[in-house]
Amino acid sequence: MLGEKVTVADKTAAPAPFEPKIVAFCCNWCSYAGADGAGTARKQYPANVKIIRVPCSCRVNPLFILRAFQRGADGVILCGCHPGDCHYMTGNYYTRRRLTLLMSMLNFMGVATERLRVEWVSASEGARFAEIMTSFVEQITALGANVKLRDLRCKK
Amino acid sequence: MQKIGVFVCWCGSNIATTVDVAQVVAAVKTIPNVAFAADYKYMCSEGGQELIHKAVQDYQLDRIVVCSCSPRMHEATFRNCAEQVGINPYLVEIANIREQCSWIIKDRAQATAKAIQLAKAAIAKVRFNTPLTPGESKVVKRALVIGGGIAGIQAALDIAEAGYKVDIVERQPAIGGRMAQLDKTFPTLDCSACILTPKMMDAANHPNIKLYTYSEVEAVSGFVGNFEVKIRQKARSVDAKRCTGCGICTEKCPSRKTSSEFELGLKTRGAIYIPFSQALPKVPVIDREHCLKFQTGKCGICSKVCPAECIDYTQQDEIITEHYGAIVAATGFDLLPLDKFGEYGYQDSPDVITSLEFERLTNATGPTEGHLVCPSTGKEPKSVIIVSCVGSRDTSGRGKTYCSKICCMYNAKQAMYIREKYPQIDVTVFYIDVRTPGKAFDEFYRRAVEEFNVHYIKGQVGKVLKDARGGLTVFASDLLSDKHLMLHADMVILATAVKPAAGARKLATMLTASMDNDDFFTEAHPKLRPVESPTAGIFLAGMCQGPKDIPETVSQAGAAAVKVVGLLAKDKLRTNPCVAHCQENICSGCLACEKVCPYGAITAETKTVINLAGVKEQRTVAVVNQTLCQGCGACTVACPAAAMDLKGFSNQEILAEVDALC
Amino acid sequence: MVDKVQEQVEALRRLAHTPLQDCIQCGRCSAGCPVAFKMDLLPHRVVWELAQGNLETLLKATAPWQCVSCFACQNRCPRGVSPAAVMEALRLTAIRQQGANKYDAAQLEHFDPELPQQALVAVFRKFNK
Amino acid sequence: MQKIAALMRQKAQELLSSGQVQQVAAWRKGQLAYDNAPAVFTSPEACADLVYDEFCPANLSKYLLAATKKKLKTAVFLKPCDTYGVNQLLKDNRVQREYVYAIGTPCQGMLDIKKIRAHGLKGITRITVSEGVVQVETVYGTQNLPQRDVLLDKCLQCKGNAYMIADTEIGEKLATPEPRGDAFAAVKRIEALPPEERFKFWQQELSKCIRCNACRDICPACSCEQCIFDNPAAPVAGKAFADPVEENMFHLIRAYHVAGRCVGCGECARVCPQGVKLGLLNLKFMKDINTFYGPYQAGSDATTPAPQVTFTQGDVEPSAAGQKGRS
Repeated sequence: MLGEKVTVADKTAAPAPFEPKIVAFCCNWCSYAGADGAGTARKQYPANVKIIRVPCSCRVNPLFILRAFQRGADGVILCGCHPGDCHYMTGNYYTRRRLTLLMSMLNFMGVATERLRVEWVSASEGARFAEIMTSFVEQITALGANVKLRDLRCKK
Repeated sequence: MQKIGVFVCWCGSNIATTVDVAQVVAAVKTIPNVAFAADYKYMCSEGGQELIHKAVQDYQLDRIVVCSCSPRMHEATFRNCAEQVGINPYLVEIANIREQCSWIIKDRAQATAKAIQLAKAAIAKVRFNTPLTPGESKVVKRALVIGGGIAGIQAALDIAEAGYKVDIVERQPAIGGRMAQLDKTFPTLDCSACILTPKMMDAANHPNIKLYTYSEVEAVSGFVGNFEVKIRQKARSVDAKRCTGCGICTEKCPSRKTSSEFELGLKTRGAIYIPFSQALPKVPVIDREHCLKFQTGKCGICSKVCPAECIDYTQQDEIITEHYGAIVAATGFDLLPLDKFGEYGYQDSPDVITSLEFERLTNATGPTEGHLVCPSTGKEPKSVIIVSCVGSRDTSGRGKTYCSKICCMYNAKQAMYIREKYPQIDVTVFYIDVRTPGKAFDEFYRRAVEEFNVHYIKGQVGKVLKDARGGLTVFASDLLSDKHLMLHADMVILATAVKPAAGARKLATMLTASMDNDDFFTEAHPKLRPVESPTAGIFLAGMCQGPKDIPETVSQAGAAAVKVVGLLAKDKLRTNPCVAHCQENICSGCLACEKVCPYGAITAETKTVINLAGVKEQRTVAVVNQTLCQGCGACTVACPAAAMDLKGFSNQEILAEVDALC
Repeated sequence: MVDKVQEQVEALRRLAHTPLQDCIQCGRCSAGCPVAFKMDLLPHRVVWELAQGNLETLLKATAPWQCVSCFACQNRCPRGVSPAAVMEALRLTAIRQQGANKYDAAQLEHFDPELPQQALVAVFRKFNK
Repeated sequence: MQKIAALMRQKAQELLSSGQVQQVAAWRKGQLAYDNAPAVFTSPEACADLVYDEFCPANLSKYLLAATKKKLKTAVFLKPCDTYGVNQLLKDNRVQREYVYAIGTPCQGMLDIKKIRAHGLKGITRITVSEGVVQVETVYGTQNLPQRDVLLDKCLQCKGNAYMIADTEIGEKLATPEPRGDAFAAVKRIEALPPEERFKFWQQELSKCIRCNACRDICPACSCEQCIFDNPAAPVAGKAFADPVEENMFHLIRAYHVAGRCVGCGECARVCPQGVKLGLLNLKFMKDINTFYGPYQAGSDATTPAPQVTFTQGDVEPSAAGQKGRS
């Protein structure tokens, strides 16, 4: 992996600037299409964001998010259709409840909830998708590396 | 051992300029199980697909990863390609290195690194992919058109002509929509009713078309090929079968104070009424809110005078449940309410009117029988000012950000027919730009200026005030001569922004069709699939998809009809095999999954299962109906034991991606 | 010289802090302006000239001094531009430039020693920017 | 209490000898005065060992799981708080109603032997309660303690003496302990801490965990056929007892999985040999559910759907939950 090379080479040089790992779960119908829209409109956003396509935001098990953090993700963002616009009618309403409870619990356990974000992005909001991703990457960069939820054994 | 083939597309220069495809190929080659990797200029081209075929044969590949554009673009292409060489189409994964990589990153090193990671994630996922086989579902050979304006009528006629049954649901008591309200149409100035009425007749009389007027869609369930729709047919209080449309009831009705919806409040109507003279079906309806019989119990005159004895005060709303293979949304438009635009004096003066109201004022069947008079005085105006872009192209939040598209043309049209019928009336149009692209459109606008001496002033109106003489004082700007103007007018016409019809959002939710922020239905692809909603089986016609004029609406309706016919012509549809399934030995039967399923696809069944101890036992487990399931995955998360999983997006597949990206 | 002009234009734009490029030159600002009939440069032109960087035209204009800051232009603007803000920027610039270094400390002795200290401070504040 | 115990024995014997039930879940006398254990009685004769006093805290509802599997009609003695668990198991389809004979059993609060011992008492031979006073007889003499001081923690959050499900009741209902103020007071105390301290608190708490799974086994909401943590194919981390992160994950996920199912019986914390304050995680979810989605008590009936399988269009956004007390 490219990242590995950098760490080896940098042992003597100045530490490389922190490049956060961001996983974005995007529902196929709105947000993934919105991400495609951002691309089609050539809206730039940081390369740190890697998108995982899911049929609906309600497919995203909170366990996936925890796993991503455990594996070393610095930020996780979940994007779905706006409430009321779900392709599957009700999926994102469940997502909203599931993630509200998860966020609250992470907060309760003293884990930075800013590392997890939920955004509703429609297929027509390509520009907004790029803006959200840019601001999320900025936010995570400012927060620094995720240490609280990270399992050090997973470090590659 | 799995043999994965990875194909990296240049997409001409779209990917190759920012992503070093050779480096991507080199990087993925080092990954275990990757038996072949190559790059190619256009993977979606015949040459690209041949490359896949050849590699599969030469290297006995059993799984394929294509690093290319969005799977929303070419996933189907590559799945078909794989199928042709005997690989199950669901053993193909796409890494989106165009929309989500080369197009959003300028730095070549960064883009290449991201492309490699996306490729790795796709490879990680494809390892866990399992061969899937689509099922089949039947197609109900009947279409539903929602909205009975010109878009809906045209779509229904075209579908019916192709030999399929089609129902139109219209919430007003008659079909015709906005076009029925117009006086003339551009760019030919022919009478709107003259060209619409025959189409309305055709629709009403077509053996394949059924009209549900005064009806609304109440609920939609099911999916492409077999939607179940509940239609509420509101009580007309008139037996439509026996009514002859003589209209005696409407004449004798003593309640006359209700403002007519069709006449946009410029005229009143009775409590029992036929919305307009050419209405189809020509059956009156009782507006129960304003009917004396319903409100006070006394009256009943309409019932007494009806020669066909068809007035029925006891009629109830009726819910009709019908199945459809395809649905066309053709819900049309409304005008933007002007309450936020106080400066134009629309609320203060009856002589400030919208363009649509003007259409009624000049229409021979309208409230003034076509005589153009000021509503306040009943006298013919001496000067008329038309203001364009009222509420359109507005990013300040008061109006709509888009151009309403039709106004420039109808401004010219309206100016022309004032000048044609009343050459003594002075007409001035204030504009920001005059936008008249289209066949014979610009010529039409120029005719207004050159032949009809309509004054076009580049500038806008800033304030309209009632003046002492009963007229209107209009403050405006003339940008070309850099002047501030104070003009007198007797009538001001506001070319008001269009917006999707009220209730469109509610309908979209029922249809699970997506909408943009302005509540226009979104199309599956803005260029290549402009009449389809991203939701399979839902098609779009007319203003509900975006501002458009009549010719465009009619073309779009025709196009939507062809798409519907293409769908209905099939006997069976392939269903999406990416559906939920339950691992019964783990399922505890708590049925949390059943409660979150929006399709009723999960049911409880008492079954004999072999439990984890290897013992047969009878217990309740969740069972997924593979045809009803649409694959959202809500159930998979509701299940605490992870007994419920989603094919094509399984826990293992998604986690493999997570692990590859982290 | 050109740079100097450019600098001043930029300073004006910063002061105005309104999205000049969003203007579609519809003229609603000028149409609705209650004092437009007195202005030598109508509000839409003021926005246009600043967007173009025509400093001279702007500084010559008396329109900013007619403007009554009623913000009708800003309220009516369909694009969220504020001609009133440009007017204010022009006024501020004029005020700041007019007495540029007109008085410096060395001239203090010419002042009436009886002058209240507060007035002195006010004069410096206004004319010594 | 002895009177109640006698009635219970009588009832159990009746039910068994008439063949109305095939087994009875209750408590059996232990070796000491305070270590009664849950027990299943299958014959009228065996019921002689059936006891009931202030040391019968165990919630027996989960015994019904096996009863349903074996298709054995089971009578179960349920203290008021235990009845919630039965309803939850019925709701989750884990227990079939036809195999349950629920007997409402009065309770005036269970005692915590650790709290009694903390008063320096040794050689305890007998403990009785009357009128809010606990009389502890030891080989060295007798000492009286105020009952409230030695109640189990879970009894300080008593939900009252009403049975949520009961086919019959034993004797008269007793006055249950007055719940101690705000049920969520402990949650609120932690919420009020700065994020770093919250994190430290939970790290300390959860690192005590030895993964004995007692919390999981006792929990009437944890009734899966196979726990996700025992399933090698399941998508969770936290299976191993190896790293603090794993512990965090385990307890976070467990709490998440029982959220909306947890009846708040407090058994997890009671049985934890390491004294991890597990109830707090569950209480936090309960508090959130109440605040965000309206009051909800799992197990108060066997039908109301859990908040996670319902929604309203105006639900709060996840960002609202993360905002207060940002960390």
